[in-house]
Amino acid sequence: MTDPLLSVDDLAVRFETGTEPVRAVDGLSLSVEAGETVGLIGESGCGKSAAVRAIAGLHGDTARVDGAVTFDGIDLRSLSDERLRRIRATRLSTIFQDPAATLTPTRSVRFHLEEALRLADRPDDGSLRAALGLSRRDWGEPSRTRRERALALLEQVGLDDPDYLDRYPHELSGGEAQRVSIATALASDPDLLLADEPTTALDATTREAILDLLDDLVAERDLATVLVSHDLGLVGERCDRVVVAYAGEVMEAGPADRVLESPRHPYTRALLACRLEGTTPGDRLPTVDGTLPDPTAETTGCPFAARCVHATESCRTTAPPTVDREDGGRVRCGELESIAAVSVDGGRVADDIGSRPSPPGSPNVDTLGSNAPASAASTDPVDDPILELRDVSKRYPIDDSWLARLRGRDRYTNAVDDVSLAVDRGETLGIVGESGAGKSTVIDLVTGLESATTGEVVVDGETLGTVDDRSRDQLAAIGRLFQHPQSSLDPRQRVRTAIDEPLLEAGWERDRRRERISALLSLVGLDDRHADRRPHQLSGGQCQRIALARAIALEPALVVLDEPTAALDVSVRAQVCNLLLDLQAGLDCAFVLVSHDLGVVRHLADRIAVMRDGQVVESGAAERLCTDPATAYTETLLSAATGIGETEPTADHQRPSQL
Amino acid sequence: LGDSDPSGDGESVTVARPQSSQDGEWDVYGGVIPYFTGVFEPLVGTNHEMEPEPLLATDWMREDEYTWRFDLREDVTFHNEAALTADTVVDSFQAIIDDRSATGWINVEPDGVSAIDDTTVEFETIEPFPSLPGTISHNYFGVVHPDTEADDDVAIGTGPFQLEERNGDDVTLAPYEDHWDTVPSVERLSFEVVSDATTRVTALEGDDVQVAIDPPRNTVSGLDSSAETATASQRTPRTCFGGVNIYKEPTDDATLRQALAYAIDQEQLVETILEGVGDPARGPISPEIPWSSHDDLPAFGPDHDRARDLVADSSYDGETLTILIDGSEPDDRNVAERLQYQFEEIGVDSEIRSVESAAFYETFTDGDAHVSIVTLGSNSAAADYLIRAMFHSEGSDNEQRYESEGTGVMNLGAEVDALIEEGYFAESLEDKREAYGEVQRRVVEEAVALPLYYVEYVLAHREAVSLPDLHPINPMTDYAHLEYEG
Amino acid sequence: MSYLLRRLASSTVVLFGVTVLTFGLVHLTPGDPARTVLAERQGRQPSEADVREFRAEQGLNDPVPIQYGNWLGDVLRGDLGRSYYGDGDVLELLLAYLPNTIELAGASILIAVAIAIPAGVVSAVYRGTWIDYVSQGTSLIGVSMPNFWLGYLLIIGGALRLGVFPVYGAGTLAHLVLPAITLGTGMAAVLTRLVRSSLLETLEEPYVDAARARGLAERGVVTAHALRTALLPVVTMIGLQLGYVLGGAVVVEVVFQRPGLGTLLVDAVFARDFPVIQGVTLLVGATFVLVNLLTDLAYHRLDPRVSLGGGRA
Amino acid sequence: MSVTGVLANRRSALAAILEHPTIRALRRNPSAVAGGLVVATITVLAIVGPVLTPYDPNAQHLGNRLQGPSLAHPFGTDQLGRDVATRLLYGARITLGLAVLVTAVRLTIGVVVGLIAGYCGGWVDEALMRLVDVLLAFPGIVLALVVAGILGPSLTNLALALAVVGWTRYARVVRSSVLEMRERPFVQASRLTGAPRRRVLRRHVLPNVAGPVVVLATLDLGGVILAAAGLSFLGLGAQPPAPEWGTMLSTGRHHLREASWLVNAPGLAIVVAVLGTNLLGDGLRDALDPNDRTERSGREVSRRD
Ligand SMILES: Nc1ncnc2c1ncn2[C@@H]1O[C@H](COP(=O)(O)OP(=O)(O)OP(=O)(O)O)[C@@H](O)[C@H]1O
Ligand SMILES: Nc1ncnc2c1ncn2[C@@H]1O[C@H](COP(=O)(O)OP(=O)(O)OP(=O)(O)O)[C@@H](O)[C@H]1O
Ligand SMILES: [Mg+2]
Ligand SMILES: [Mg+2]
Ligand code: NI
Repeated sequence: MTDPLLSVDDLAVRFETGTEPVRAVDGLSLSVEAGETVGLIGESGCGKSAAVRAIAGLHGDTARVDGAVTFDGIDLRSLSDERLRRIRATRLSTIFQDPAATLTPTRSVRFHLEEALRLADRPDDGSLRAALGLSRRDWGEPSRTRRERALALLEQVGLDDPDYLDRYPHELSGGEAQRVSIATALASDPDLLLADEPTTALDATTREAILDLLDDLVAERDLATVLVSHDLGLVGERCDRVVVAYAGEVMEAGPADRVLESPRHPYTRALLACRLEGTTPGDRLPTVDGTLPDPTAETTGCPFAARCVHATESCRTTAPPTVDREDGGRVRCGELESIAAVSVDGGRVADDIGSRPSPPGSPNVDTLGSNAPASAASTDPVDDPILELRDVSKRYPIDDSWLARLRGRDRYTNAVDDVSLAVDRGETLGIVGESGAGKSTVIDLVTGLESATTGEVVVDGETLGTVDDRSRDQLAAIGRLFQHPQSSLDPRQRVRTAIDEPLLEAGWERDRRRERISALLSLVGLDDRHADRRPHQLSGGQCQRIALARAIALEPALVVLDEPTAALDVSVRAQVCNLLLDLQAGLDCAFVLVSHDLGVVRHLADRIAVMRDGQVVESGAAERLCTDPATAYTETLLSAATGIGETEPTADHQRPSQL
Repeated sequence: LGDSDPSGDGESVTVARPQSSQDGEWDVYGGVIPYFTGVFEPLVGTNHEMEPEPLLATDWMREDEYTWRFDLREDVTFHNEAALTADTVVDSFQAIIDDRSATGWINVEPDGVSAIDDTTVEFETIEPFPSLPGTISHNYFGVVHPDTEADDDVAIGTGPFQLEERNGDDVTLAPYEDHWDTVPSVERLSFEVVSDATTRVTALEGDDVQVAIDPPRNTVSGLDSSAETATASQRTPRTCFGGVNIYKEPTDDATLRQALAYAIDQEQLVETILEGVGDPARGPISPEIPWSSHDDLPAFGPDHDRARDLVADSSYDGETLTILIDGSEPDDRNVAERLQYQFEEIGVDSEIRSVESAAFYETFTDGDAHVSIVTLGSNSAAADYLIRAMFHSEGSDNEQRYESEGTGVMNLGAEVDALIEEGYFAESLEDKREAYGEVQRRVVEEAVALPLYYVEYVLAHREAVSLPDLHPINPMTDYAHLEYEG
Repeated sequence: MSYLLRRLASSTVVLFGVTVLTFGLVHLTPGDPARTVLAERQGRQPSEADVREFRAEQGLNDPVPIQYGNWLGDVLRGDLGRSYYGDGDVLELLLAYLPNTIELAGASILIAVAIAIPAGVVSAVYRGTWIDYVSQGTSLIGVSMPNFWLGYLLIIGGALRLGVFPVYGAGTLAHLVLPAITLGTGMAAVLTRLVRSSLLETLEEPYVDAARARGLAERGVVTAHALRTALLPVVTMIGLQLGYVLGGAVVVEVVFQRPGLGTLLVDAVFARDFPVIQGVTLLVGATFVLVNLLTDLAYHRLDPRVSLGGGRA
Repeated sequence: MSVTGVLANRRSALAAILEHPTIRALRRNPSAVAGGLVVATITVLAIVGPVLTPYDPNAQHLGNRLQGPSLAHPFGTDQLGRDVATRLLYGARITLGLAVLVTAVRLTIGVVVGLIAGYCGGWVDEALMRLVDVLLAFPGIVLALVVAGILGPSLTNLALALAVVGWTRYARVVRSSVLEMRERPFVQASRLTGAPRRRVLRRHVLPNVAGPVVVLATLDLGGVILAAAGLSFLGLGAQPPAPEWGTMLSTGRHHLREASWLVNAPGLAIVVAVLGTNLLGDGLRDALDPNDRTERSGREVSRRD
């Protein structure tokens, strides 16, 4: 075997924070051959970005980096800043996660590209004037040719219009911005590309396009790539080899198809199991219990031991051995023998890992299957709806300042445009649609946080106004779960107080409230210990559970859920899905579920409504809609979603602030 | 600024002067302050004994009780070469009377100034007014040529200096070569307003200015001992005293007032706080004024035992007295703090209330305070109006409360009013002295005014500048006779 | 364009408010201005007749809204009235004093910017080193230093001890040195802190890392990428600092006996010369509104995000 | 409850306060610690001042005037022979008292206006914010100078002028926080429980805007001290013989040449006091800043599930 292009050995990154150091990367090793794409996967926070930055030598003073990084025989770690910089300028490029944020807002696209080109051409030219871009003449190349080269770069990433050169980052869409930053990364014609979640912030369609583009480029230029992601599907599709990291350590590595098809390490198996693809709607999902270990704590033994169903005493106390797989992969686990070499079915391990016992007080898991047939039967107009939207529209002013009105230039946007929907009792209606389609607005109308411009919102037969007009009972009839788990809880309030609030407002006695809080906590799988914590002391999943407990505190007949799993990890997402299923069965309430994540919607919903530009373009039984979409729009939505489970929603679109 | 010497001939002198509260209101005089600038001259001058002497008028006589006649000097020309005539004098007075509503002041009938012939001007007064000549010796009555125009910086007088340039309150003057009497020896004389006293001295030391009016008292000895600088001083007709409101409880009790008088140590005040600049006062009228009876007045203290006894005898019952000061006067502030301290020593509480200069006089005459630190004096040979203003019921200090509430502030009543009137109409200095002397004695005995000090006026100057004798009325100091070997 | 219009409209509203406030302030006065002014002017208690005449003359008898209307009408015609003392035209007075204040303000801002940008940049780039601590410490002291004391320290040192600079007045460059240092360093302290924190913030931005990843040298990263964005809030701040300068000028002008709007205002306040007070406050308020409008527009030109995006800031 | 029980309770309450995340962050912040110490020292000095000095702040010893700094008089004596150090000590009461009072009034007005504007919105908001804009169109000290000047010099008027002029920043901060807070899911969630607006405001919005407001107030304290000293310097402050620092500096300037300590001692006192509040304010801001690095990583650590 020849020397790999990049080899990383026993890499460790520590962040010096106020108190104890955070060990973000802890002994990570990997290697990349020329022309090879290596995927680096793992849950959020397991040190992927930290490792990439350490490889590129981008960590500042707050981080301490140890270990060896060898690039084409050069020991990057011992290079002077200046030499390292030159390597970055010419041979090693990095693409970061958030496309818009990686372009300097005050500089044009052209500046970025030409800067990258100049640095690649003349890496030694560090003159201040050149750095400032002041003296184009000194660049040794007429600006005309450089412009042409910049254009060519843009063309390569699929931006043909020369107009793009003079744009500023904020004038680009997320996909365009990411293309531009890829173009800058390619300017130096690098040997190695470090791509740190290059597509997470993009919507499904754009993501596919960008990844295809990368694939082409890699093939064309024989680029070696490290592709960081926590998206298993994506990695399986695009990578030659995969490295699975956990808590800053490599758990398993090997050829992509082998690792994903016959994972050996319990962590890899657990991760793969959480995927939604291939599950039957309404089934309980396997989950990985527990959380990432505290990166500030010293660990002995296997870091995954605490969450591993196979863990033995020795796992917890001694560092696990690294076992070479016959196919060239490696696994870091001491209990491989005891883990049954189970059959693998389409990448899904029918295994005993990670199933969480049902929360106390929640109904038996077995009864849950009943959801699916009910939905299949239900046709569009429902007979006894708990919720009905009748020709509802919502108009938001874009510019209705008195000045604009004076000039007759007041403008409005139709966030929701003549929407009619009905939700049956005990049923789950999923609403999907791309960002800005009006999904959240529908929810706001239902809960009364916004008032409909026209149309009626009918709940349980009564036409409702806004929150301020609703009676106590009407308010109690609807529970709402907000999008971001952390932000839906007052950061200053303890969990107990948060759950207490609706009960208090409903006029409950003190003792009764206390009992109810305990009951609710156990219903969502937490206990009284959590009641005295504040939101920042809880994990995202726990916060979401608290929020859920609060939403169902008064046993509403209807619960509306706005992106209940958006900001969550795969395994947490599975937990929340399970919880929702359990609750619905136990409480017999109807759900309106809004999500970008078609996987989740398909898994939970009986019926689905597809929204676009404020209108419902299609609605129907979940199964039918997924298998046989009636509109092209739904089809694109679906095709973008297939195979890729873990899409984070695009960055929250900005709502124009009210003056 | 800084280059005090625009023409470079080394004969320019710059005088740094404090801002006077009346600056900026000299439109009749072409915007030039008539005090000390020597651009304008009145008909009558004032000699160092504070008596009227001929200036633009060579002689004057009283035709009858109501009529005065002045003979004009004949060889006088204005800065624009026009001759001084009775008509221009009449116009000038008319303009000044219109502008400054000075009618009440000089007691002339509205159209009471007229030309008898080319060189004689007649004044018709409203009431018999023996002190008209002294009164119009005030700088206010400098004769102004009708072409004078503030907007165009044209200021035409007859004085030894003529206006060269004006910039706000700052003026630059040049000698008037055709002056009837004196042609100043300096090439150029500038007056600049520098309100901060310390800064004036710093500027003097740096030779940015050659004369500094009113240096801080504490710098005087240092300036004197320096080889480069010197000071000159002169007592003025001004007196600083505590004006007591005798119509307000508890200072309506003469015993308490006397106690206050006994508490004050004028000697110490002058020696310490005033750094020896000034003289301990015994009465409200400076000895510079011819009819002052300083020497015949009783001296009180300091005698704190006596003062305490008096407080015990008085109706004083622990009230807090208010001492009113003009906040812009640092000396007054120190003096007030000293008074407060000494009052406290004899068991009388007090608080200091400082108001901005604009509101001071009104607050004082409103009778709001028990004791007001006031400095009053005369800027003309006729100081009659001074005693009248302070102690006559209809005097300007008392009239407001006298009219509105029948009381007043420092007016002792009909007897004193009559004495003041008697002095006012007296034809001879002897009679005047007698009547006014009695007023001063009563005022001091009844402790209506708590005398503090007679104001001394200090000029600091470069050693190279030789000043003429200072005039008791400091705005009349004659810079025309100043010499400079720069 | 629409932003410009909107901004102009709101500035006009504020300007209108400024006139109301300026006018209204004077009616706060507890005493009777007529009496006070006449007493001061005549050196004695004014007669009732004089007071009546003065009131009629100054329009003080009309109902307040009418007075305001008249006043505003005059102001719009460029007539700011006449000083109660000496009948000086207020506008002329302002124009006479304004240049000295502008000079002072300009020089101070120059000094401030010349100190603050390098100091703030160095401080941010060398964050956590002794350079940073010294620079931060100095600017903190600068922020805490009352400028009237700093002025006197400079007078004692620069004028009394060294005798280099004139201590008072205005006119030449030498006169400007000490006051401008006094005012400029105070402002520099504020700006340094702002530049530092703004740059620190931008240095954390992903695009700065991206520039590093492209192989750009550190000083290029700072100057071409971070600083440019970091200085944007500084531009606005410099506009807002004009308020600091004008406020500070009041005190500094008094300390250095510099004829300017500050001394004019202080004198007018003590003399209760209402037309002058109104004139100065109106001028200062209007200038401030205008300068803020201009800096805002400048900001909108400088920051492509805002100028092109048309978003609200 | 027994005495020891109460004490133990107290102690644990104190411990709880000391362990509160904000306080912990403060304790780790050197500038906050330094600022806190300075402010605490000045406050203590102001309170126990009379015990520390053998002199009466107003006792005059004319024989002893304008003495330079010495052991007996560490900051010398003034033009009336009073001990400057003693006067500074007593002056701390006035200065700090005034600063605290003015800041409190500003804060109250600002918070109330900000809450009303932010929560009512519409024309109420529009009107209030235009008023704020108008007030902001003047440099604070200019407006305060005019107001105090017109009302006449006195400590009360000075306080009034400073308070009337300076509340606008609070109003702005509070208003924008409220606007931001209003859109926050947890506030909306509270509204959905049927809680009336006033209760939502009090329960969720107010506590959450308290942080920035407290920081602003601490920093403002220094600003008020400076502004008050500046106006006193101009002659609009305390009445003699009150030993207010700005006034002391102002009267001291007449003796700049031969007794510069009369200017420098109060000058230094002002710097120290303002420095203290600024340090404390900076520290508080860092401690409460959600974007702080250590905080951020700490939170991310705990969020992982
Ligand atoms: N600058 C920093 N200071 C302190 N801790 C940090 C810093 N950056 C990252 N960390 C911590 O290091 C750990 C690893 O972070 P890293 O960003 O590498 O995770 P990741 O695998 O890229 O996660 P994600 O998928 O969410 O991007 C986390 O616990 C994170 O909180
Ligand atoms: N308060 C508001 N003022 C003005 N426009 C608004 C407001 N709220 C939403 N909009 C606009 O209405 C449209 C629909 O927004 P909505 O939040 O309902 O979309 P969404 O489908 O929930 O999107 P996402 O998936 O990104 O959350 C968008 O164009 C949005 O910009
Ligand atoms: Mg990452
Ligand atoms: Mg949404
Ligand atoms: Ni803007």
